[in-house]
Amino acid sequence: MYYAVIVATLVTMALALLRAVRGPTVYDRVLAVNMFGTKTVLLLAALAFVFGRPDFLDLVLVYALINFIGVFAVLEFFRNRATRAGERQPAQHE
Amino acid sequence: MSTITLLFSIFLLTLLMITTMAIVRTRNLFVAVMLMGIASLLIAASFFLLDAADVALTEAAVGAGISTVLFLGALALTSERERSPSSLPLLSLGIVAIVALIVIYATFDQPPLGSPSAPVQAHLTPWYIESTRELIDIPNVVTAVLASFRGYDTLGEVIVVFTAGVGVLFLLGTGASASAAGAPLSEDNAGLRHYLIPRILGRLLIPFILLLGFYVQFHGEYSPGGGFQAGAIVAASIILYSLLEGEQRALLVIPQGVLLAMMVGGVLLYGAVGVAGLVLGGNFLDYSVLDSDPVKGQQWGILLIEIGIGITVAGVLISIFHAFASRGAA
Amino acid sequence: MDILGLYHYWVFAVLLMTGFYAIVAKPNLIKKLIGLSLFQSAVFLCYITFGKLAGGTAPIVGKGAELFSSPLPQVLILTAIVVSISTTALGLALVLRIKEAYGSIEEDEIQEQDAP
Amino acid sequence: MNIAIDIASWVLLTLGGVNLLIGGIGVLRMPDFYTRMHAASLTDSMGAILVILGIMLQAGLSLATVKLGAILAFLLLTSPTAANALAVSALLAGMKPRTGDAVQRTNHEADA
Repeated sequence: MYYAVIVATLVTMALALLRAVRGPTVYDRVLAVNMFGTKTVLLLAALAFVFGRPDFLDLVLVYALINFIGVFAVLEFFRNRATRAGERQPAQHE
Repeated sequence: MSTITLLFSIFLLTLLMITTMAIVRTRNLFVAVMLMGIASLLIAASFFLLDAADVALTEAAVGAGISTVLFLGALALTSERERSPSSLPLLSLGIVAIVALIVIYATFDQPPLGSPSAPVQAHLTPWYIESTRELIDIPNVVTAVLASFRGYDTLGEVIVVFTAGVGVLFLLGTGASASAAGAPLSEDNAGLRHYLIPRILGRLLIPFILLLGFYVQFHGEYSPGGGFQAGAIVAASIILYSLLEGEQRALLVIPQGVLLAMMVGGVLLYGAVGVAGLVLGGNFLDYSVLDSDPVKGQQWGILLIEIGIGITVAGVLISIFHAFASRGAA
Repeated sequence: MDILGLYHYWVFAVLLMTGFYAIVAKPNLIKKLIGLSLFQSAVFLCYITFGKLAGGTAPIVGKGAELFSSPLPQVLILTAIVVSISTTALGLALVLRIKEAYGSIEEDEIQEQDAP
Repeated sequence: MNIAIDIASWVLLTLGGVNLLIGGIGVLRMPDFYTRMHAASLTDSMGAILVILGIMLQAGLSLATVKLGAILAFLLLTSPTAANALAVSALLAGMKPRTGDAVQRTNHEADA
């Protein structure tokens, strides 16, 4: 019963990976990573039940809770760059 | 492993192969770091399929929370693009291809995947599983081997982590030097303060991440988990806090002095448990003498050294993050 | 069946060598570190695959499980992952200092500056 | 009773899988970044709800169900937040959403 979901997740992962490799902008790649994270959560949750070891859901909890930190780091990265560019040439910012 | 899970595993590994080739091909380092995030997720899923739940948990905690943040911190201080093209690409490709073919040729002598007659399965594995049941009596054999049977080895690994942390601090300076004592908090340009949605949601989730870290730490004898994973998860929550509220506030919550004390204290706690074994008449890192009941003593020893590992790993990872972030601010 | 199992090792060989290519051929120091961590990941996966036992499950003794994969490679790799992130951070710190001293993270440009 | 639960979770899991696939195709086929993000984040949430509810039905009343509930709650909190943070950072770097007449306008500019 879980196999349908697992196969769907794997195919979606492949599609997201294609988007990550093709780009074209860096944001598309961040988006693909983020999507990949959610897919991994669902894949591992289903696999834990396929293996009959539901106590392994701890791993899935870790991903569900901390996978978004990377995206925040990306936001901070671009904010930092925008502030620096603004300091260098403030006229352009307006 | 049934055929169908084998097929899943092969599919994931193929995706992983494509990802790594894309990582090496791209000249944009930011893209390479993002693809590393995907590779980490694929690796964790593969670990899970290969029955290594503990290892998958470690890869999840390190790969999702910390590795991306560190690489982005380094990219912010250097540059995003590779300037020079590959040197001697054809020669390198040729050498690499030849070595790959030799390695592939060597795999034909491997016992088939999952074969019970493989050397690793023949003697050690049954012994570890039996002795864990008999001598230590905790469900998670990985934790038992990590903390008790191979306690020396793990002590060495913790010291390597500690040394790497000290090395980073020597190279980059501690975060404390950038925000000298008494300096006013710069409120306007700190972290993601002005982004309301990330800030509120992030602050809401930090307690849960910390709670999960403690759960992984203290439940590590019964389910996947332990000091290494817990340290990484706790470090991830503090990193999230300093992304949201800015470097200086995070250093107010856990000052650099406390972080240094954590780095040293964890290693010392580990060593002290070992010495306590000596004092009580056993061998170094022999926990059986810690309690009148040897099995209880083993459990106490494992609990204590896992706490030591967790404290050191959390201290080292947070210090490394602060060292990188304060370079960026200065 | 055997070929399907061996495919795992082939993928690891390719991963190993992709990482190695980044280390030898790319002049950018951060790219070299990325290659290094890919190389490490290939070794980690290879070790874990050695420990896999057909029909086994993760070595956490619980109800209904009798066969277990080997815990030993898992212990080695578990610690190695945390060590690997710490050493990668050390490498990145070195790269930052090189950038401050030479103003570049490209190997060829750095060597040009060092040439007398 | 058991069969009813099985059928219900079959339906939920299949719908969830279809949702995920639609999201994947959307991410691949949509024309610009913001529409791609729309496809990804909406189907992510819906797919997660359906799949995890389906698994919960199978798990019954146990600790696993509680953990699954927590996973679902955290996913529903973090995934849209991450999408928001990503959109903000794209806007910050000066990326404009493509609007209806964008194609025409670029054609004009090319002519001029």
